[in-house]
Amino acid sequence: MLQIGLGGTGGQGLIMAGIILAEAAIFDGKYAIQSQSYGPEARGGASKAEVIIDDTVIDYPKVTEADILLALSQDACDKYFGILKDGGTLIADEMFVNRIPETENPVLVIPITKTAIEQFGNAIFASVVALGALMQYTGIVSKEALLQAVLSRVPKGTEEKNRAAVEAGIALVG
Amino acid sequence: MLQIGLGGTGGQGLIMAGIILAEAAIFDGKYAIQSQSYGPEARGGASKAEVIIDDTVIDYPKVTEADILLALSQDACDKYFGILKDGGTLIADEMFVNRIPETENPVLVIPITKTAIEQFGNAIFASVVALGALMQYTGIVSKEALLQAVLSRVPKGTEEKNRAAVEAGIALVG
Amino acid sequence: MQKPRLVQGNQAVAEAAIAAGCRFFGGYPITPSTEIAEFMAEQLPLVGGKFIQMEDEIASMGSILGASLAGKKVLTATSGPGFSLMQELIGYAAMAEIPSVIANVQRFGPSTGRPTSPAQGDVMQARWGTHGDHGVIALSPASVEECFNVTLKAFDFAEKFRMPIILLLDEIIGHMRERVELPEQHEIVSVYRKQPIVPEDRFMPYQPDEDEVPPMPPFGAGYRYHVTGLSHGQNGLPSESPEVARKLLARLHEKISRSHDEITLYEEYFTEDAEYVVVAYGGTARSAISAVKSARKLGINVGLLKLITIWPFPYQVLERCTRFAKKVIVPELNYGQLVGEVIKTCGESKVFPINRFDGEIMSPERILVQLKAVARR
Amino acid sequence: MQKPRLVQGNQAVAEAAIAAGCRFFGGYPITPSTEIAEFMAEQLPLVGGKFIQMEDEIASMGSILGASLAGKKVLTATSGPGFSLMQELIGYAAMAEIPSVIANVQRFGPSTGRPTSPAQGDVMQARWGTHGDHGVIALSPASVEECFNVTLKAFDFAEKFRMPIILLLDEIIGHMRERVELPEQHEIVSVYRKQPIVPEDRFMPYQPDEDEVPPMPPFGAGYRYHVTGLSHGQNGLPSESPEVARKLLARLHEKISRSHDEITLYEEYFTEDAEYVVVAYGGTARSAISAVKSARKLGINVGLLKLITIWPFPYQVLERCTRFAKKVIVPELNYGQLVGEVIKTCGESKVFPINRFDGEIMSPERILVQLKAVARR
Amino acid sequence: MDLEKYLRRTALPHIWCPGCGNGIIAAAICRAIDKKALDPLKTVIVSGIGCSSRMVGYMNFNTVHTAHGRALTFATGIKLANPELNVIVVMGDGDGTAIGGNHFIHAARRNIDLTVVVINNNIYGMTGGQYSPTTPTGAKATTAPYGNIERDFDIAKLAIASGSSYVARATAFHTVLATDLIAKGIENKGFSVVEVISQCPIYYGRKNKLGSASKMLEGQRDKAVMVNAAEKMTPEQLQGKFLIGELFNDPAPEYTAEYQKIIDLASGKGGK
Amino acid sequence: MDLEKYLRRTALPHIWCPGCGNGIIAAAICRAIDKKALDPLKTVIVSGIGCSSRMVGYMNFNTVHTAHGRALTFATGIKLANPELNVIVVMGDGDGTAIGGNHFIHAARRNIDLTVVVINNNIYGMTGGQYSPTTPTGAKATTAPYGNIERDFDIAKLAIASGSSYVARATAFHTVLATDLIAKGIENKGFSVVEVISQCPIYYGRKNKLGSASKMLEGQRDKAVMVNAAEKMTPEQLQGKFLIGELFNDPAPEYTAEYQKIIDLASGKGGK
Amino acid sequence: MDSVVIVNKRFCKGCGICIHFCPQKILVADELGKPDVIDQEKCIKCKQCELRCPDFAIKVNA
Amino acid sequence: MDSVVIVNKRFCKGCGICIHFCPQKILVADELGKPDVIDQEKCIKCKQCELRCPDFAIKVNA
Ligand SMILES: Cc1ncc(C[n+]2csc(CCOP(=O)(O)OP(=O)(O)O)c2C)c(N)n1
Ligand SMILES: Cc1ncc(C[n+]2csc(CCOP(=O)(O)OP(=O)(O)O)c2C)c(N)n1
Ligand code: SF4
Ligand code: SF4
Ligand code: SF4
Ligand code: SF4
Ligand code: SF4
Ligand code: SF4
Ligand SMILES: [Mg+2]
Ligand SMILES: [Mg+2]
Repeated sequence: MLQIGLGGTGGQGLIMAGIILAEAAIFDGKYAIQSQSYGPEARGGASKAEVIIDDTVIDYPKVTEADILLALSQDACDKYFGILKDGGTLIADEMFVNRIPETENPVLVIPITKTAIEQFGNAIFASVVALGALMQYTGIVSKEALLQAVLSRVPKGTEEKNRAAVEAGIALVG
Repeated sequence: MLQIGLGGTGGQGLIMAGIILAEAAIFDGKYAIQSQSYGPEARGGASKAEVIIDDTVIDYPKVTEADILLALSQDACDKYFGILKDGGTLIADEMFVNRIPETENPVLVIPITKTAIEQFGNAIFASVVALGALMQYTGIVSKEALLQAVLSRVPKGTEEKNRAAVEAGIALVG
Repeated sequence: MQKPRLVQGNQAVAEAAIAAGCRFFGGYPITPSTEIAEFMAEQLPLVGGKFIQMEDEIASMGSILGASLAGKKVLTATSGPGFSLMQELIGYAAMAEIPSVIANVQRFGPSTGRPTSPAQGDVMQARWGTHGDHGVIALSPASVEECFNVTLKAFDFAEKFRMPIILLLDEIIGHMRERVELPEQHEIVSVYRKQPIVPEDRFMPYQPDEDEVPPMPPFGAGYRYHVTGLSHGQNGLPSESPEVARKLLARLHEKISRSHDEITLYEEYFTEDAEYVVVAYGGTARSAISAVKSARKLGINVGLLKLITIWPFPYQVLERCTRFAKKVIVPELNYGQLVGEVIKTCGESKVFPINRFDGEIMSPERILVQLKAVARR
Repeated sequence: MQKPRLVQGNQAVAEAAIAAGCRFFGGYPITPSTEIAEFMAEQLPLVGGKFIQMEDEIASMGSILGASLAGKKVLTATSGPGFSLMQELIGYAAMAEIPSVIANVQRFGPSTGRPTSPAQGDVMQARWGTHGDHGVIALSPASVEECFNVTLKAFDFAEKFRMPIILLLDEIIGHMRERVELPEQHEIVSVYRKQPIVPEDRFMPYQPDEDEVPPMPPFGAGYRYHVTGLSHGQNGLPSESPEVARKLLARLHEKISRSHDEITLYEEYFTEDAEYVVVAYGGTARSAISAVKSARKLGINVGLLKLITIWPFPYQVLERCTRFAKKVIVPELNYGQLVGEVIKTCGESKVFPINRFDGEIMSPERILVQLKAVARR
Repeated sequence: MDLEKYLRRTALPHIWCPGCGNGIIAAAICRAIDKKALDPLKTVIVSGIGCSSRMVGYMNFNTVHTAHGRALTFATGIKLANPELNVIVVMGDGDGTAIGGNHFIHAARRNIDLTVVVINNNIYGMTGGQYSPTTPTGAKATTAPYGNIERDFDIAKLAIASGSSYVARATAFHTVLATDLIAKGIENKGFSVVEVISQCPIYYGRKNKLGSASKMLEGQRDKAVMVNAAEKMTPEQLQGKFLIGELFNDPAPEYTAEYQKIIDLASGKGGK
Repeated sequence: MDLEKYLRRTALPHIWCPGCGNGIIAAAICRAIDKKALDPLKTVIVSGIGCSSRMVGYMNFNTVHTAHGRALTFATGIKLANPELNVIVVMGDGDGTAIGGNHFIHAARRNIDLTVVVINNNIYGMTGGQYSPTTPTGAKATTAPYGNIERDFDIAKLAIASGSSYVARATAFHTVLATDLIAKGIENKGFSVVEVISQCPIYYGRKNKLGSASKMLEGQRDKAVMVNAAEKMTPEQLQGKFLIGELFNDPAPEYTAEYQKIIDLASGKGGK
Repeated sequence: MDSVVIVNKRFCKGCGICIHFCPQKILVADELGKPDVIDQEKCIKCKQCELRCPDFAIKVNA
Repeated sequence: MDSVVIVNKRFCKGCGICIHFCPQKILVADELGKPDVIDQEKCIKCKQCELRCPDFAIKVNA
């Protein structure tokens, strides 16, 4: 079982990233659950998505001890860091996360948003870049499944950029 | 304990008659309960009032076996006759009740409405005439108490007519 | 004491409300509760109070909650359909802790049912009618005099515990008139909500005292604060904190449970030696006492526990009264509601429900027959 | 079977509704149920169905009841505050026997509470929320796949028993997405309300067949009849008769109780030899199964009774599953609701409630700790 | 016209008090239906709760006596579910404009094809004479023992402002006009409101000393002015009067027809 | 003016999305209160549920965040219970005209002295972008994926038809005007409605491709026409525009004042 | 001869409306206030009685 | 010198409204879109920024 937390601010597309990741796992024949926490009612604001992937049926739907925490904002990093299990990895965005909590866990600080902006002209691609990185780092989903999942969920006309964003994410870790 | 049923159609003033009777009993230092059945919601239609008078606290508030049934309409007479206990008295209005149910109980057919119309110019006085008759027949309340109760409930300016109506009722039985 | 008078149950509720200091009524007519509104419409202006007929029952609830925030003791009255509509705002009153009294004169349901016929069908709804958890106080009088006295209590509880109190009448009790001896105004001592003792800058509107109830100044008296139906901290502001939510919800229950004895109103008849105990409330208690007296005459060792406080359910009192009872009989004008609570205490095997659900009053005979049956007479 | 997909609980409800033949949705947005409405708004026109956003939840209920009378299978979806507002018309649907499905995706209450946080606080309200007595069916799924299958059942029950069916989700189940394998449309067999076999002049709209359920032709199909929330005879017309009222009310209960087994949906895990039994439902069942598996690993002889049908409460199944149990543990996301029914069957002394009421999900650990405590491990 | 074929004989005589306007208006509705030759099997009449709303129990159509104030919500569901049905709605002033006021303005806004007859007797009859949103200022009612201080709605004005495409007014006295206007309302494909001023001699009449039902009908006769006649009258002459006749008629896109376009669009295009 | 003294600092920053009109309007209300020099201790602000209704939590007065749609019912109770309090009501288009529509028309009918600010962003913001009764026909929303087929309310028209004595309209762009009109609404002893057109860039804006908050404010600027300017414009020129400014001002007897007369009458005469 | 004006006294509640508004004054109240037709021939078949009867109790054969 | 235009960046959410509508164009976005005042002197104290700021985050000292 792999438990993943994805934290950031509303509008960064992390909920959608969680959905894509879970869907990719299913394409791989695995079991997956995605959930999220909301702010007041359904409005924007700080957001966290959770994904659990396993080879068998998953009982409890929430992340208890995350193997991975992806943090795309300082707020989210601070707020959700505690969810990481001992030895779990923090993957943090170089641009938005300036203070890394003191920890003995592995930490990966990578230029996710920067890559999105520089290579694809829009921070909106950060979440897909992050997915590429996550995939590469964990191997929890196959590249084919991830690409399939990404392409089935992104707006028409942006397929190529998103495909490239996955590759760019892979390259960040690779 | 005396249980009394008063049945007629809406507008005959029987609910008010029940209230007056119960109030008179209280003026006499007795215990009394008045209740009624309604048609659909609070609109007019067929109506029945019930009064129980006793020297002590009354537990069950509804008439189970009436000592007296006053019937001012054929409908009410037919519908409520069964409530009379063995030996209970039916007091029926001569004008509106044409068919008396077969019974061994005492039956008193008296011209209540007719008296009201002829002596007081309006059928509206029938209920007070009936109260006079009831008082006289049962002795359950004192004349003073009944008059006091009547006069405290009737519209200003009609006191004299109502006082006379009580007397006329007494005379119908007397 | 006043002289003995013939008073209607609904009227007694209204008279008691005014005697308790209620100065605001917002309502919407509905049989068999309308007399309460009509009486308030006539009487409130005489004491400088306000009556308003709102556009529906939801608005009625809203208006009394607003008036309560402005410092008035408040009442509304309704029956089943209106009571259903009020549920959302009854929950609001519980959450925001706004003193208020809601009289529900029960009629036969569900839905429009039989509007002029009695029932005790809203007993469970009084406990569970709104969404989410909160403590409830519901009182059910069994006589016109009790209508008066229990209404006084309802206002005291509302003010003391800062919450909506449900007065559960039924059409029998609401509409019947009987002889009562009511107290004079000067004999009545009523509670008004606690006032803060700190100045505004240190005032925390939802900081409870030891009794778990926060003081409540009326709007306009120098304390500005925020009132919300969202989960909120002691400062009254919305909070997303689970801890804050938990504490708030616990307090909404505990402020009641810690005063359980004070809130539990009931009467016992012949329970000391009772082999059989009848548990009854409201209009049905009148039939029950009549039946119990008859049964005693037949030599059946039966007692009556007449509940006035329906919620919180008086488990302890019931437990004590029925500890040695062989059978417990629970007559109700419904398909079986409060009997469920009796079962929780006494166990299913001991409990005999008697349910009448046709819109007519329970006859004493029906209870007597059951008593004879269980006592094998 | 369709290929495995990632589907949200709310979406599964909507997909199942359409698969069951639902062709009318009337609703009003409210977190955390809104996705159901949004999905229906998009999908219904594709199958010739109708979606309407009404002005409030009362209107939403009214609209689906109207549409059901016109022959459609109907759905609405809401959460606590809206569910409270719907209560009057839920009672109407019960009284007039109008097939309808009401999804309540529970959030933390009372009142506005914490709109985006889960709870199981409306369980008792689902049973007792409206005034007066009537039978209730409420179903609570514990997974996205169950959302689909239980919604199919809800429509079948609505049509078969001619009544409103409550789908009790919670925010956990409604909002989470998980892998599901759903049936294809052609694999789904759905029930539609019985049609009369007599001609119009002999048609009695509320004359039940042997199953206590009357046939129900849609308006416009050649049978004119009257529908009312007043107590009514078999001819559908209002009646003041106590006898008619009694029969009607009894039938509204009996049509359900006589099919109790068919309606009772549940799952058992390791209950055969269980010394300890956990009774759970909805989102909490997910935590419970996880805890039970952990406890089994520790050698604790524990089983799980997962209820899907909440109402009518499955007393018999519970009785069977707990007959030999030493302790019964009932975790709920509320202050203690369904545990009351468990107590009725198992007795207070045996039952251990675990209540979380802060708007957060029950953790498996909390249940495990309790299991260890009762099993003295 | 044979009124009987539109009535449920077994349900009669009705529960209304002697002289109540409800029966007069029930007959006018039946005559309008007859005039438009609606198929009774395809005609639905929906009401709320109130004396006036009991009407539908006596009328031999597909009838629904809903909850207080909710007639329009049911009617909206019925019409949208099956636009082929003719749907007529009957409601009292309390039912339709007090508790049901929101549904009234929203159904009007949608311009859904319903014909609504609002029976305005200026009082809550069923519950025994409390003031309603149309009780005139100053009038008495059991909950306005000192005279009503609320201002009364102009139902027609409200209907127009909220989007109705057809609005008219008649009285229980003007039965032929009532029939005609209701028939025209049925004809209009959209939300049609026909307010019919009625009498409650038992509560409103008594409380306000208006005399017998006949006297109250005379009052309607004397106060009502036909719209075209009113055009030639001065404000002084119109003082204390009210208008009857067709007050507004401005066809607009109808809701169920618009919805059909969505279906055509969606299924044609296969999604967004 | 020092805005801060009217705000609850500890409650800030607020929950609204970047560019949302709610904050702009909150400030305008505070400025109007300041302008009228209302005593904050004697001033009550009541709201319903919605993004806009969260406003009252940030404002340092006696504030009530009621249930969805019910602000006016609480406000009516507050004002009638203590007419000395200044009562202002804030509600969204959904809160005020969907679920709360009935209370709106009835409070208006009573002409009770409340000043109501309706924040109209043409959408249900709080629940994520469903259409509201003021969403224009044809616009998109999550529950109108094929375009909205409902017709939108003209809130001002509805307010006038139901009895409001003061009705005005401004926008989030026209903040000074908004402040002035709200202040005038406070001045009016009766039911005053000020509709303020606002922007929800996150849901309504995105769904309908209206661009940034600034772009949406420009839209308000470009579409709004002051009433007096409009008088000189042709219908063609007014096509697609809406009016701002004071739309209606016709003082009428106020509810709580009328009630006081009843009290005087009743206690003077000692009963009916 | 067939009756022109037929009164159903079971339905009639004696409200007096038909009597009051009959332009020919050919309807008179019995002791319960219900109409008796005193002069069928004079009926002009205006149907005011039928149209305004609240009880579906009077019918004019045209 | 006292600042004329004061921005509270903790409250500011970087919506860009003040920047967009400043007639003097003296507000420019920082990397998070929040306004920096580049030329206080040019400020005409029209307060358009303050009046339209949705976040109570900008204040113009008059
Ligand atoms: C929810 C609810 N509230 C109140 C009532 C009580 N009630 C029944 S009818 C009615 C008003 C009737 O007035 P109107 O609609 O004008 O009809 P009328 O009787 O005058 O024809 C009321 C308040 C009810 N049945 N349901
Ligand atoms: C009874 C009830 N129904 C539904 C909701 C969900 N809800 C919360 S706010 C809202 C609509 C908000 O729209 P609007 O009033 O326009 O305010 P905005 O968020 O756009 O400012 C809805 C439907 C609720 N809280 N309560
Ligand atoms: S109470 Fe009034 S409205 Fe009702 S039936 Fe009688 S007269 Fe008609
Ligand atoms: S969702 Fe819309 S209305 Fe709500 S805060 Fe965000 S921008 Fe404002
Ligand atoms: S038809 Fe005309 S003339 Fe003939 S009885 Fe009737 S009202 Fe009189
Ligand atoms: S109008 Fe009808 S009910 Fe009235 S008296 Fe004539 S026949 Fe009878
Ligand atoms: S006051 Fe005017 S000129 Fe100065 S910064 Fe603000 S908008 Fe620009
Ligand atoms: S308007 Fe306010 S919130 Fe927006 S960028 Fe400027 S200072 Fe920041
Ligand atoms: Mg009326
Ligand atoms: Mg809005």
